[in-house]
This record gives sequence, C-alpha cells and structure tokens, in this order.
Amino acid sequence: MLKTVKNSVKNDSNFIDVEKVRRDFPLLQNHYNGRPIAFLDNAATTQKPQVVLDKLNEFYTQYNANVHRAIYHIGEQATREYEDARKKVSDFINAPDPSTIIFTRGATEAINLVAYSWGRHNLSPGDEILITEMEHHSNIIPWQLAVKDTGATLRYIPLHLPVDGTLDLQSLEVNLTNRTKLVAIVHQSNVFGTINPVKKIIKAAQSVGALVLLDSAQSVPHSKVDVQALDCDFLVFSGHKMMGPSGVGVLYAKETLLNSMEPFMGGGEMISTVSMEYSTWNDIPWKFEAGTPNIAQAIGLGAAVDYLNELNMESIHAHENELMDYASDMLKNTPRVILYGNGSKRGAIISFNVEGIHPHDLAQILDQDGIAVRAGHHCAQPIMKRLNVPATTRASFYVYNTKDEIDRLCEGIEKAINLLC
Amino acid sequence: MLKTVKNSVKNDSNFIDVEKVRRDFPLLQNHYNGRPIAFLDNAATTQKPQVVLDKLNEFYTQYNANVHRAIYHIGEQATREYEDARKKVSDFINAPDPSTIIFTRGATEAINLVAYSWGRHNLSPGDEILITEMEHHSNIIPWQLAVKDTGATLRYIPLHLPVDGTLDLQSLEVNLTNRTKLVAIVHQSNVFGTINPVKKIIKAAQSVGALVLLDSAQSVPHSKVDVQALDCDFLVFSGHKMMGPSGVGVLYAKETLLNSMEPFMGGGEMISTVSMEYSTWNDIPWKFEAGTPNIAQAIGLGAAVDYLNELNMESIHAHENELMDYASDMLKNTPRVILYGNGSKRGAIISFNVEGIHPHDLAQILDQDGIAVRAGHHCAQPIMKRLNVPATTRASFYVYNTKDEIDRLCEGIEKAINLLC
Amino acid sequence: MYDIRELYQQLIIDHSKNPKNFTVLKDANRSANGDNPLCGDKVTIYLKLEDDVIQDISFQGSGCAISKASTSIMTTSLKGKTVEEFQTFFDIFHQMVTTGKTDSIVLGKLAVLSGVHQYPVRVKCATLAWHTVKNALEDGIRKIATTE
Amino acid sequence: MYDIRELYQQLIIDHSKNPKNFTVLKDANRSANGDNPLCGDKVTIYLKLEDDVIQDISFQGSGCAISKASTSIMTTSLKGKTVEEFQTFFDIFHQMVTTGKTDSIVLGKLAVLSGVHQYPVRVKCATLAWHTVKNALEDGIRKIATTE
Ligand SMILES: Cc1ncc(COP(=O)(O)O)c(C=O)c1O
Ligand SMILES: Cc1ncc(COP(=O)(O)O)c(C=O)c1O
Ligand code: FES
Ligand code: FES
Repeated sequence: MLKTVKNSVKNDSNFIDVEKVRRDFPLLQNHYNGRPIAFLDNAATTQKPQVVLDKLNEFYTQYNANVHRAIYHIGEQATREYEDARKKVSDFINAPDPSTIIFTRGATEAINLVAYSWGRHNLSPGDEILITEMEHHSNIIPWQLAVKDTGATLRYIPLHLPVDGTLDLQSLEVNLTNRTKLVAIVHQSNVFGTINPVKKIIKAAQSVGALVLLDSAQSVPHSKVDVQALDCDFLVFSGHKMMGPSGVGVLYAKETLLNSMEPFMGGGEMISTVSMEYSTWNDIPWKFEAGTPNIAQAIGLGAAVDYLNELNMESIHAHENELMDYASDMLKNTPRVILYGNGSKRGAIISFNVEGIHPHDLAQILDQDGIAVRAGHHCAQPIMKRLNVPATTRASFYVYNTKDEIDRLCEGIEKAINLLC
Repeated sequence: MLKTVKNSVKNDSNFIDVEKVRRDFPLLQNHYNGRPIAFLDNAATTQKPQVVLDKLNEFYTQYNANVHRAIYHIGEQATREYEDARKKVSDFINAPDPSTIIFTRGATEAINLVAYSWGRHNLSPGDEILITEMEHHSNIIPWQLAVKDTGATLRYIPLHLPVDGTLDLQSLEVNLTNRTKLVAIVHQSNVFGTINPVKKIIKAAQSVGALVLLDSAQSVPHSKVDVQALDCDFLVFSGHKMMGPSGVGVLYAKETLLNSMEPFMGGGEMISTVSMEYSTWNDIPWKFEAGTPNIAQAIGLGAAVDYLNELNMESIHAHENELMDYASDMLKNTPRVILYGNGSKRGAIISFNVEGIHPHDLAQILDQDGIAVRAGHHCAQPIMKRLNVPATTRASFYVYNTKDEIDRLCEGIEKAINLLC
Repeated sequence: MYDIRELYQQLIIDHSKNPKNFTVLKDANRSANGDNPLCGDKVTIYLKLEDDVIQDISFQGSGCAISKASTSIMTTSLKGKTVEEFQTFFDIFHQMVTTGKTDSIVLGKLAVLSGVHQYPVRVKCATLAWHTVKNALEDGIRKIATTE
Repeated sequence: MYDIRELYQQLIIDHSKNPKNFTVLKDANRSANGDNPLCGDKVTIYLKLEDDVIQDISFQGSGCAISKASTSIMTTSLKGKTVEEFQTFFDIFHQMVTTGKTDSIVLGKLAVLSGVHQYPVRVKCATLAWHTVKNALEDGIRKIATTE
C-alpha cells in the first residue's frame, strides 16, 4: 500500500473550496460499487453544474422557440438569450466582437468549417498546411481531406525525440516557408497536457504570411485564453469540455476572414435573399449558422461560462496545477508506472502506462472502484506510434477533482498490479 | 365577433385526450399577458414533454460521459443509451438497420452532408439536380452551392399556376431525364402544408436512375413515415420539430449509398486507423459522425420518439386533421382572410394573409393575447415570389393544440382588423 | 399586462393607412433601395438634394404599419434639413427606438414611435427607411440592407 | 457490488501472462491479421489447414488480458477441429460473450470468458482472434477489422 498524504480538502488550493464546488455537480454525488465516483476523464468530457442544467430547463419550460425570426415574445426571449450566450463566449476569450463567434456542434465541426469554407477556396497545389504530430484526429483528418480535394500538401512538425511530449520547434523553421498557408496546431495536448508555445509559433507563422488555427479544446476550459493577445486567426473549442451541454462548440475567427470566407452549409438563417438562381448571404456570424441552431446548447454554454467566471479561471488553473504536481509525484512513486510527457508548461492531463498491464485492463479494474480514467489512443494515433505503444491510460483533472481521488487512483493501480502481474 | 363552436376538448379527437396531453408540456402551462400561451408555430419548432426534459436530466446527472471509447460504466451507459436512441429512431421510420441513421444537428446539416459527401463526389457538368419551387431554403442553398462547385445544373419543378400550393407534376416528366442525378423534394410543405405525392415522384425518378432525397422535416413529426415503403434514397428531419431537444436531426440513407459515400467531416470516432499520410474510415453510421456527437440531444430525441409512439402517430395525425378542418372553416369565415394553398392532402399548416394588415403587425397583435404564430417568408422565398407577397402569416398545429386556440386566433385577427383597418 | 396600443398609436395607424410622400419623386437626384431581410420588405427613397439640403423626399415600397408610419413621418420631418442635421436626427431617433430614451422636442411627431424599443425585432422596421436615406445621401444609388 | 475477479478469473490471468501457441507457425498455409480499432491492438493468426482440418494454429500480436487469454485458450481448443466445427464453436462462444449463455460442455475452458458479456466494450477483445481465424479460413490472407 502506498503512503499517501491526505490533505484536508480545504487546503487543496488557496482559492477553490473544492467540496463546495463538488456540491454543484449532481453527477459527482453518485456512488458506484459502493464508492463515490472519481471522474478523472475530463479531457474527454466534463460534468455539468446544476446551474447549467437549470438553464437548459429554463429554456425548455419558459421560452423554447425558434430564434431570429419570431415576432412573439418567447421567440424574442429565445433569440435574446441565444445572442447573450454568444456575447458571454465572446467576452470569455476576449474576442473583439460577438460576431466573430460561430456556434458549431463542437471543436471538430469548427475545424471542418474552416477546412471547407476557407480551405477548399484558398488552397491549391504547391500550398502547404502545417500541423504537428501531436494533433487530435480532429485536427488531422479535416486537413487530409482538404489536401486531397485541393492538391495542397500536408506537413507535420514532429515531436521532439526521444518523446518528451513537446514539439521539435527547430523543425518549425525548416517547415515554415512562404508556401505555408495555414499552421493548425493544438494549444494544449490532450495526451501529454503540454501547453505549446503558441504565441511564438503564431509570430513565426505571421512572418511568412501563414494563418494560424489554434485547437484550444483543452486550453479554453482550464485557463484564461485571450484571442486578441494571441493574435490567432482561428480558434476552436467544445462546450462539453467546459461544463457546457453536449452538442455545442465554438469557432472564433478574425472578422475580415469570416467576411471573406464562403459559407459552409446552406439553409435557413444564413441567407439574406434567395432566388432560384442565386442567393446572397447574411452577415456574420449568422452566415455560418445554417438551419435551426443548437439553441438550448448555446444558451447552456453561456451559463457554463458564467459559472467558470464565478469560480475564476486563474483559481481553477491554480487548483489544477496543484493536482498535477501531486499526481505526478504520486504516480512517480507508484511501482511499474511509466509517465509520458514532461514538458515544463502543462495542463492537468497525465498519460501513463503500467508495465505488464494493458491500459484497457487497468481502466476496467479502476472502474470497479468508481474511478473513471481513459484508456486508448485518445484520438491521437500518430502520438501512439511515436511512443511505440498501442494505447496509454490517461487521467485528466478539473476544478472539482481532489487529491483524495488521486490517492484512490494510485491505490487502484497497485490493486491491478496485485491482480494481474 | 365570430360565432364559434366550442366543442368540449374531449371530443377534439377520437383518440387524443388533449387536456391530458397538454399537462405533459411545462411550457404550455405558462400565461402571457394574462392569457394561456397558444403555441401555433409548430412548423418552426415544437414544445417538449416532461419525459424528454427528464431524460436530458437523467443523462447529465447519472451517466454524462463521452461515448464509444470509455471503459468505465457511465461511459458504457452513455454509449448504450446513445445507440438505443439510434435504434428507436430507426424503428420509428422503419429503417432497415440502425446503421442507416446518422445523427446531425438538424435537417439542414443532413441535407448539407448529402450535398458534400455525395454531391461533391458524384456531380459533374451536364448532370442535373431537380428540386421544386416549394422547397425550404435548406433544400435550395446546399444544391446551389453544390452545382457551383461541380458545374452541374439545378432545375426546379414549378408550382402549379395559379398557385394552389401543389406542384405542377406534368413538368416533372419534362424535367426528369437521364441527366437527372438527384431529385430533392420536400415531403410536406412548411408553407402550404401540402403533402407531395412523393411515392409517385420516387417511382418516376427511379425510372431514369435518379436518386431521391426527401426533406421530411414537416412529415416525420406528424405522421407515420416508412422509408422502406417509400423506397427513398435519403430522408432528413429535425428533432426539435418532433418534441425533441434542439441541436439534433437525422439523415437516413440506404446502406449501399452510405458505404460508398466519402466522409463529410473528419475527426474523432469517424476513423478506423489514422496515419500521418492517410486514414481509413469507421463503419457506418460512425463514419459520418465526426467528433463528440450531440449525445444528450440524441438520447432526448429517443425519449421524444417513445412519447410519440405512446400517443400513436395515427391518433396524432387524426387529431391534427380535425384541427385543420376546423381552422380552415373558421378562417374562411373570418373577414379579409386570404388562404393560400388548398391541396387535397395537407398536414396541419395553414398560411394566410389579412387584407390590409402586414403579417408582422398581425403576429405582433396576436402575441398580445398569448397567441404565437409566425409571420415572414418561412425560409421559402421562391414561394413568396410566386404568391407575389413579401410574407404570410402561418399557423401550424401539433397534437397539443385545441379548437379553442383556433377560436382565439380568429378573434385575434378580428381584433387586429378593428385596430388597424 | 401590456397594451398593444402603446405600440400602435393612432398617429402610427393613420400614417400607415395614408402615408405622406408615398410617390416617385420626379425630380429626384438621389435614390436608394433598402431591404429588410427578416421580412422581405423593401423601400425606395427618392431625394432631391441641393447644396446639402434635402429639398424634397418621397418613398415607395412595401412594409408593415411600423415601417410605413416611420417612413411617412420621417419624410415630413426631413424636408429642409441639411445632411448634417439628418445625421443628428437619425442618431436621436435610433437611440429612441433602441433604448426608449425620447427627445420629443427634437423628434416631434416621431416620438410616437418610442414604443418600438420594447420590440427588438421591430427596430428594423422603424429604421429601415432611415438607413436607406443615409445611404442615398452618402452614395447616390446603392442597394442596402440594414444590419440591425 | 460487482467483483472484478468474475471477469479476471485466474485462468484468464494465467493465459494472458503465459499465452499458449504465441509464436509464428513455420509451416502455416493460412494467416490473417485482425485489428481492434477501439484500442489499436492487432493480432496475427497462423493456421495449418489440411483437408478442412485445423492441424496447427498459433498467434502473435498485442492485446489486453482478455484478448490474449481468449486467443490463447482458443488456439488450444481449435487444434484438430474442422472448419465446420470451428463455425459452430465460434457461434456458441459468441453467444456466450454477448449474452452470458454458456454451454460449458461444448466450450470447456473457454467458459471462463463468460464474464465478458457484462462488459460490452470488451466483447471485441474476446472475439478479435476468432474473427481473424474465420477470415484466415475463408480468405487466406486478408486484413480484417471486427465490426462489433
Ligand atoms: C420543410 C423544412 N425543411 C427543412 C427545415 C430545416 O430544419 P432545421 O432548421 O431544423 O435544420 C425546415 C424547418 O425549418 C422545414 O420546415
Ligand atoms: C485537443 C482536442 N482537439 C479536438 C477535440 C475534439 O473535440 P470534440 O470531439 O468535442 O469535437 C478534442 C476532444 O476530444 C481534443 O482533446
Ligand atoms: S415587417 Fe417588414 S418592415 Fe416591418
Ligand atoms: S483492449 Fe485491445 S484487444 Fe482488448
């Protein structure tokens, strides 16, 4: 049995009263197999505070209506709340204007939107898109499909070797040329937790005239992200990874880009006029929101943003840093554990393997004790190839996690070792 | 004041106890300006029964997790519920297999999926797509964009003239040639309520080897639709128009088509293997569901399907027919009312204008009495052009509407006449 | 309880039934079209502009009671105004229909439209013609769509 | 309360630690690869097939305890079986890991895997090698992915 340091929860962080926070999350009150649920798969999705569920319920029971064209009062209220949510999201990432915020189904759709609306109309043979070996499949496949359609070339910034979870930034210079039209890069790795030096990369990209898309699915939920300070051209993230409902995500893009881009999907709301021969487009952001939008989900995301602001993003980040330090120390001292990635700037994501135990068996055994971790390739098969493993186990934290849960994780690993090795 | 026949609500239909049904809908319990809300904009979106809201809450509080790759129990449960919802939807439209059901954000995304995945890879100059003048913008713009990209031609089956809300089917024969690759047609018009003779059209299309896409956004929620009996190639609809959550819709397509089609969006879940150079695709339906899906929304739609089945689609249809007959009679006897569309087969949608009153003013005045109707072009500008009006007022019914609400509508119209004329 | 008559005041109804200056201005030297994409309504503004002064103004088009009344009363108020005066006038009017803050001394009869601010969807109706005049003044002949 | 030991029975653990027939079969005349896209694990099956009888069988690859044990026990059970017998055998095994219905007389040691049916995500682990054998028998050399 490991020796564990059981801090009183109050001391987990200077800012976050984690027990109080936990009470806001109905799902975390459940038990499984006699143990409270330790949800350590926050990089996959996150739990929802009661305020978000209340907001969804408020929408459906008080002003459920289609948006933008209703004269009647519940339609007006739905529209107001929907556009208010856009304003909240806009403020949250310090966008210059709410019109630069497009609601999508998730980060994945947001990247595909760019790959179609910008990519298909701006790429030709000879042009290059630069991504990295650290990308989530959502930031690989859309570009593989786009270069297939346009004849452009897809290039990769490699991982630093031996793999330490960081990028080989020296190769950035080699790969970044005036042929590079877009650099699409993950802000925080969903496998290693590495926070990439995106500001530096954006500067470098700008110097050759390339646009930059940031996949911030893992960064926006956990720290203050400022699109104007970063000066990125596109930035995407998912609502469900930041306490919001499933089925909503965000594309931020610079206004001039959005204005010049072709529409993605066609349908209601994205038009200005329609004749049988041709149509003209609505203003941004609506030009990119064809059909009835995910109204309740966007409004729910607005409530999640309110909740995150109330907790304060810096406090959340500090709490998670503390958890990460603790988890790294604890896992280092757990037998047979191999940790992947040790970049100096990291979010609260930790990937590892236990010698002699397949990650899926480990996850299964942890589940018996109510500990939810992820086992698999984490939608990042190129990383697995570089690590030369089929899969890893991943624990990822959010503001409601505790050191106690990390202790339970380590105890569970020992139990698995005792059972299987 | 009109003479109105106030039936006891119990007699509204042989099958539906409408007062009992209404109690299932929290929003319908609200009052506005002292009057109960009469929601007569069901072609735009519909209200949600408590069971759907309960299901959403159950998901978020009991088993909120990402689907398909989780080893832990709440992830397994989320996956099971998500795939169960697919099965329910599949059975609801009598699809041959759940794998032929793709979850999208709505009918609009479903049509765009076909326009990209099938359209961009199967259309060339000389090919023709045939739609009708009766389409919703969602079934116009995706094809305008697709023919622009591929050099194919978009043709229209015209409305019968003088406009009576039906298609000029004689022109179908002229327009349907071996150049026609796809006929994309609205099943039930969202302006006139006309139910098009799609079975006949499908037969005709098949005889020239064209595929058929049915826009069933207005039919699936209100009557039994059987994709195998229809033998359509594609069929789309939206969850929010059938008591489901916002942010979910469905594409049904024949298995062979789905298997042969290219993916639409790239990302997590839709892949089988990913290497840096190329990737292979997952089986259907997942090949077309890139990224974290709208999990809660799909599960909520499953609950809506259960609820609709419980009420029984035939009973719903019968109740709505009765409302439509009543509404037509009542509106015909209301001064200054001009009704549009008088096809013999119609769903519960009625478009009209009141001489001397702009539809938006009418809707505004009705709203004062808690009556929600739509005023505008209903995302069908080509129809407005043929009607030679900028807009119409539209009342559209669902199973929870009553004759009493229709009486209130007619009284409201008289009030508007007294005020404005 | 709200009363719809606060929006549809008698003066608005009168102007919408019998709009003033609802004609094509023969000797116009400026004109512009305005579209309200929300409803499909259109307005055409005709202006006779001389030395930066609006000598005459008229309109044609379709619209709801609010837009017709707003346009009609506007035309009666703009005659003799300079381009600069129009701009201030529009600013004050715009503020009224979006916030409810009324300066009835400046706005005169137009103050009757203050109820609009309670109906955000109808703001476009009240301002469509104004945006179109602005456009006609700036640009001669161009098609505009309001962006509110 | 569920006990994880119902899934990870001692026999499973033993086979996963020391799999039988975990080698490349020198005189194989059939082989096939199987992929589990869920986890990225792969298995290669080598068969020596003579007159429709599985004379010898071995495997290589990576996998979890469940898949390794299933594959290992399977190889020990298939030697001497005809192609037709394999098919029935697979059907019964498949039914067990999906429904829990065990025919322990037919399945013998394989019955130890009956706990899998309670873990739908792990069904692929237990059947991957079986699908791969099926493929090797039908098709000689082809890459397959399970579709469960
Ligand atoms: C006939 C028809 N087709 C398509 C749509 C588009 O549906 P959605 O906006 O939910 O994508 C609608 C609804 O607005 C419709 O009435
Ligand atoms: C780094 C990264 N990018 C993109 C995504 C895709 O997000 P979603 O599945 O919500 O579209 C994820 C989450 O899975 C992620 O971790
Ligand atoms: S509704 Fe068209 S201008 Fe008012
Ligand atoms: S987890 Fe890969 S085969 Fe079991």
